[in-house]
Amino acid sequence: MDLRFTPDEIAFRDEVRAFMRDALPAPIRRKMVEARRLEKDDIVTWQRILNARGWAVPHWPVAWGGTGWSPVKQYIFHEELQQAPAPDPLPFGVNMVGPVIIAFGSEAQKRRHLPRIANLDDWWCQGFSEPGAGSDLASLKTTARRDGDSYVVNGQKTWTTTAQYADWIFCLVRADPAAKKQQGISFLLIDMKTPGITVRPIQTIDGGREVNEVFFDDVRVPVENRVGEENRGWDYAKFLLGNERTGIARIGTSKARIRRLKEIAALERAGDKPLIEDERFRTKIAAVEVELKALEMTQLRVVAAARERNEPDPASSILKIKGSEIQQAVSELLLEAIGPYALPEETHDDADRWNEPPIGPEWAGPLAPHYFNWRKVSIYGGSNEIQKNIIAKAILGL
Amino acid sequence: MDLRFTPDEIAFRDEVRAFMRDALPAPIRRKMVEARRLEKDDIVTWQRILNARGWAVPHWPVAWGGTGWSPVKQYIFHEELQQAPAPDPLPFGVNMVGPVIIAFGSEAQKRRHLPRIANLDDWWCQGFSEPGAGSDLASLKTTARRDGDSYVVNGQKTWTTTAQYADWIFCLVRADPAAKKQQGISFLLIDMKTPGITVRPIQTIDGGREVNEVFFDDVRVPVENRVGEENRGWDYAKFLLGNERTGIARIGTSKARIRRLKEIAALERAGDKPLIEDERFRTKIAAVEVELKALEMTQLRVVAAARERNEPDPASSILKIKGSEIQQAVSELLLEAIGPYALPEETHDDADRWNEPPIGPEWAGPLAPHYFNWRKVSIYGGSNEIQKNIIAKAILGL
Amino acid sequence: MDLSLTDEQRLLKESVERLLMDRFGFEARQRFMAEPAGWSRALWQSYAELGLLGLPFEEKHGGVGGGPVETMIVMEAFGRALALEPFLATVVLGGGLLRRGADEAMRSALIPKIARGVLLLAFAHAERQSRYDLADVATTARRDGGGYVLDGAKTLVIHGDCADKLIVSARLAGARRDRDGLGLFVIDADAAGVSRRGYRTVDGLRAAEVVLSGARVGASEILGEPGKAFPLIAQVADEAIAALAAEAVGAMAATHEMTVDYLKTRKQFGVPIGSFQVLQHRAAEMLIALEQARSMALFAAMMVEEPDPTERRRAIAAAKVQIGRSGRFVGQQAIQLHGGMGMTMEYKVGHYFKRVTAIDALFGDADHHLAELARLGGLIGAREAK
Amino acid sequence: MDLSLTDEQRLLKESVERLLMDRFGFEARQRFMAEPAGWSRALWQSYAELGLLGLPFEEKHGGVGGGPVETMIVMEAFGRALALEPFLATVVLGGGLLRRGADEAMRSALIPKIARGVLLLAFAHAERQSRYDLADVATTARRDGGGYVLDGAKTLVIHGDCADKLIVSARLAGARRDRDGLGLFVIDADAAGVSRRGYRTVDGLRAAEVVLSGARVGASEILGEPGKAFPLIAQVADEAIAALAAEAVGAMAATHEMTVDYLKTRKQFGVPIGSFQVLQHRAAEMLIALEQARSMALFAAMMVEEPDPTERRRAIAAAKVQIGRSGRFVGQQAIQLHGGMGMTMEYKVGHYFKRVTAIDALFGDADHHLAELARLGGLIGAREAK
Repeated sequence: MDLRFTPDEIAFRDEVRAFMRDALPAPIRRKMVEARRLEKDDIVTWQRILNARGWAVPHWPVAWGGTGWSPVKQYIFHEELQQAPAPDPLPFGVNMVGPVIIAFGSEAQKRRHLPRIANLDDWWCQGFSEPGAGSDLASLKTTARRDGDSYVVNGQKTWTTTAQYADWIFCLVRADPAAKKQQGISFLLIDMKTPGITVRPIQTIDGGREVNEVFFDDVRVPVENRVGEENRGWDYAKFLLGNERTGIARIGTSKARIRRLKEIAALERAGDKPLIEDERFRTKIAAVEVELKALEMTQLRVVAAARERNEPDPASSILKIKGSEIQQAVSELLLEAIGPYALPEETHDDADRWNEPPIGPEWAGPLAPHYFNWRKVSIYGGSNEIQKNIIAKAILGL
Repeated sequence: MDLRFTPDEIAFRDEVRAFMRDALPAPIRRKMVEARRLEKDDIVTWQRILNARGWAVPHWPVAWGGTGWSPVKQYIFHEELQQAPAPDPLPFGVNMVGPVIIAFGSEAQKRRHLPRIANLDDWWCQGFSEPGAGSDLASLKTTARRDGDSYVVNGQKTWTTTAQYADWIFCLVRADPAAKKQQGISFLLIDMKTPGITVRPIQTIDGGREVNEVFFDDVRVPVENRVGEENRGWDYAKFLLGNERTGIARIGTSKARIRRLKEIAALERAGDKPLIEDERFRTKIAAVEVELKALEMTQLRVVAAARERNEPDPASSILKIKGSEIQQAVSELLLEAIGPYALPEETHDDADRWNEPPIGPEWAGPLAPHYFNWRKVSIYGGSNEIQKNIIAKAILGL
Repeated sequence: MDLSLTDEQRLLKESVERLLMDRFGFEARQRFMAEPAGWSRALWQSYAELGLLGLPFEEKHGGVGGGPVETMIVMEAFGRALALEPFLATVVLGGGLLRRGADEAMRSALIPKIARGVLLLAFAHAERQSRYDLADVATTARRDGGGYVLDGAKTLVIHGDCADKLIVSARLAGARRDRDGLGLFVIDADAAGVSRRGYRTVDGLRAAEVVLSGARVGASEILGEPGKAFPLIAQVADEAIAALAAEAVGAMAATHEMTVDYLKTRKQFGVPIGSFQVLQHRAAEMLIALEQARSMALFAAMMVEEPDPTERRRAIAAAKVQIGRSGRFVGQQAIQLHGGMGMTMEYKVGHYFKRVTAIDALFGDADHHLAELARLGGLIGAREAK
Repeated sequence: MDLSLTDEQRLLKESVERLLMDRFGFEARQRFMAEPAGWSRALWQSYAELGLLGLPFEEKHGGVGGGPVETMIVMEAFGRALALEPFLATVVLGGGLLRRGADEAMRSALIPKIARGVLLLAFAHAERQSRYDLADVATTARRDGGGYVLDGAKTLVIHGDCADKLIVSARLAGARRDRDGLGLFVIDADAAGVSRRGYRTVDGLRAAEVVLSGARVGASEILGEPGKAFPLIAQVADEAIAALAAEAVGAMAATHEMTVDYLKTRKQFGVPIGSFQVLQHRAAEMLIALEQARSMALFAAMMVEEPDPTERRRAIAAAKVQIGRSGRFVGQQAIQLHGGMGMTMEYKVGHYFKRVTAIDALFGDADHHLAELARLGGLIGAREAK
């Protein structure tokens, strides 16, 4: 047992860190540091920089652009990326549909989609949740009726992140109306330009418009766009959901946010001294740092164990729960740090407001929206309650 | 709406407070302040002082020694008693079996038992829980076979507090083996001197021996010692359990304990100053005080509402949950306050140790046992989990 | 002790609740937000007609002579409705400073207008550097004949953008955080030397930044004794906290009801999600947090007129701690139990969450008041001092 | 990075676990507690035969040259078994001071005896007033020829009642809480001027109060450089914390397993109580707390030999915080989920709870180390300094 990184791993970390320092455009880094919303262009720009370096899809097979790194190196890469802080690659392509296509897709699908995912030539979104199917995903109702060489898709998806930018959507649909729940589900790739698709934005309480409803009204999808076999979609979905292991805890992101918190707490004054010198506030930060360090070690243990197992690790539920709790705790401390300047609303929508100076300190504006928005991290990707069910059943056998 | 005590209520409070100050024997008060264990004699002595003053059983009908006080005055009395801090009257008699006998007992039972309960001439204990029947009380198995003018009782009770001192025990038993669960239960009063009863102490992790197992081996109980009707015992038990409303939150006790905590924190030194001047520790105490003040107001709201309803108030589950959480939080702060002097074990059993000076400060000894022992308050009387079930069902309709 | 409402209080409660139910649904609220002021002038007139705008004032000034319990009743109803209007700014803060601090001439000149709904006030007090310290005032008041000249910048002036008059705190003497040396001045919002920038706050209400550059106030515009304003400011800030506590309780109660309803109706895995024990217990824990907050809003109403300012401060600080903590828990868990639905602008529960979050950041957050309470020795003194 | 055990480490783990399974059941533990020393001399000899008592020492002194990972493995096993023996006092504390601080003469005289199981040590350091401050030493060492005369009182000396020799810290110079001016002295426990009072601690282990009244130590009994002992004391205290962290993890893991087993077997309302979702989630939360603690015990083992003392202190402080918090949660919830059963002396889970509680109070509780960590700036520095 050697708990430290090897010299090779340290050299790799330094290489990644130097790359992040040099290659990440300053305006993107600034938005990330300040917890501001990114534009589509920011994500695309950064993904193409990574792709040019050969680091767009490290975890894919080398044949499709992967790097062949060990799990530890993949961890280091992701950690350094988040700490830069750089944007996470758009997950719907590289982490979700990409690996599904690699594992279950046709050669044609691979050739058509994988390179364009790696370079973010196609923006993907995820069509799983429906109004009646949230935690109980298998009760979804969207239908795909076979008609010659096509499916005709009808139904509605919801909570579809960045559907407004998307070129493609991957969907779970029911091709077999007779089959029960999990058995009747198929996995389709659908071009968002197909007639009959309507996207309606859902504004969230932070003022953002990142999620959408997507309506399908007699949308014709070529049968060749089905992944794998008909009625096997549930298996592919489980593969996809269990696959999202690396980085689910967002440790690097939380580190970067805690750095930001400390910067802000050094600038804010409480009474006659900087807030960071208030013993109670400093202690609150330290308490989160302890949990985060512990989670980092837990993550490393999961990464190390990944060498020895090939299926999704139920311990990743621990990473999801604790990681989201820490992210939310940091978002609360950021909110507390700015005190009354949590109040003014940053109105990103009004173009004429962009040129006015912010109300209060320039670091305050994004932090209340960040706090509101970050409530999502304990809800999406399987709520923390669902994760505890998984732990109780899969790990504890209860 | 007037949220303050009336002049009459204030005068009453002052009268009670003066009585507590003058009548409570100093050695008993000292044990209470220091969170030490009481002896049987302490409880008896104090109960007889209360009885001599006519305050032994304020909530009973006036005919049987009650005071006729309003719910608010009963609250004030109990609060002042706990703040003195004086021992709570032994609940098994005055709060549990007493009211059951008053409501459902025969005239003979009333005349025989009530005066002796009020004066603690008879020490009562409670025979409800069994090894297989904890939260699921109705699954109890102790049998009472009818044989002439007697029942013959066989079975085992457990967690029987102070059975070793008891003159009488009230028991739930099954007289009708054919009846299902709740229906077959009867309520017996049993003289502990009856042949066939064995008491085995259970030592708890704090070193105390306050709970016991009680075994019944062909114990003959006269039929006249049954309360009310056969097979109606479950109703009487529910009446008894729902009845224990006043003081369940132990607000006065928590106030007295917080005073003690502040005294100790003023004596303990952390670095170059008293612990009470450590901003973080002081803040922790204040946080508990806020919760306690809120609970006190909640208790007063329940007391005020009691005027208008005659059945058990499910809001008393809130009092139980929050009251036990606060008591446990205070026990943790007391433990933290003494720092490393949580370690030495106070060995009350070794008579030869009584004359030795304590290890460390004289206030430290009882506090680790108190912390260990107080884990019980979220378990007994219906665990906090059971209380939340009650709230969800009886208040929220879930 | 008697916790039942008087007949008048019950009538007040019913009438304000009925008015809000009729006129202030969630859709109406969205409409009112889009009005120029960000709230409804028409509704404000209805408040005046109902007597709400004269609630705490003497009858001779057109008021109804209500006390903290009446304010609590109205604010709780506003909290349930997520009201947008400048009641806190005009009636509680502005009106509170006037009725407690102004001379009779100023009171009789201004309070009747408040009660009639024709005068809006705002309290321009906080400054960029002051965070939650009420004594931290750098704006200066320089003597100038019988009046003063004000210079400085005020921030986060609640409903300062629509106010007709501003009550401005300024320093006549002393160092920046001294309690001595403060004065209060009532100035027309469009007076020379006063400039404002209005904006929306995260909870959908409004505030303004105010700059004072050589703004002149005459002798008749001085509120109370110049240099001695701090105790008045502290008293009225505590009254605002008591009012906000009641508003937060209204918001939390509505949040909790919506959540329990959602648990009963939303189905997953073929059953209402309220059949899952973990969610049942969460709802029970939310109820406990709500009831504890309600108790402390009551305590705040009971203690806000306590003559001893330290006792008052302890009590109000404790109430703000409980409101902040309960509010955060209830709001966060409501979002969690609603899932994605709770995160949307179209659904009311997220707006409650934002209002309760904003209330925590008004007049000092839970952490601030907890520290102050600890500094003041907590709530429980030695036995005989009780 | 490689988290798998080496073959030697796996062997060590298996052999210590087997020994404890065979010899140290719950009933045996009760028996050993009743022995005169409060633990088993026979078992101690078995530890020696297995090489455990020479674990961290050089081979030339009869040791096996193990590092922090080996200590972690053994301590975790001791935690699972609720071991009673003076391993921490003799091997980790006493042995640690000797191997890091003593000259070769003292090392070669004493360490082989430790490894053979014929020498018991205790570290007499804490004093009545010192709470958790390692530098707070009032006991004095007065120069006397080539040696010193010690006066003072030491408290809570872990396994001080059975020790053959005490390592005593004393002040040669400086004020009571100065880090400079401390010395360490190895004195026979029955030397003139040394008196002891042994007692049991709440976790069933033993400690002693030690009084030094003109106790003389010769030149050969001085450990390291007089006046410069603080860094050595701090290093060895951190090693003790790392060891205790592993022990706590062993205790927590066993606690969690017992609790999950209980949930599966205990029936109420006709079903195993583990079928109730609230208890399932509680068990999941306990697992998370346990895994976080395990991670920090690993981190402590990784960082305890870090050359930069501030970095080491940060890491060990963080580990102690996590251990304390996880331990409290896991222990309390185990009791809660066991109901009355968990409160009884006859059942093992309460003893785990008491040991984990005691570990929190050893060498500084969670709150103490959290404050120290905060004072040292936390764990996350500016980006480039990482």
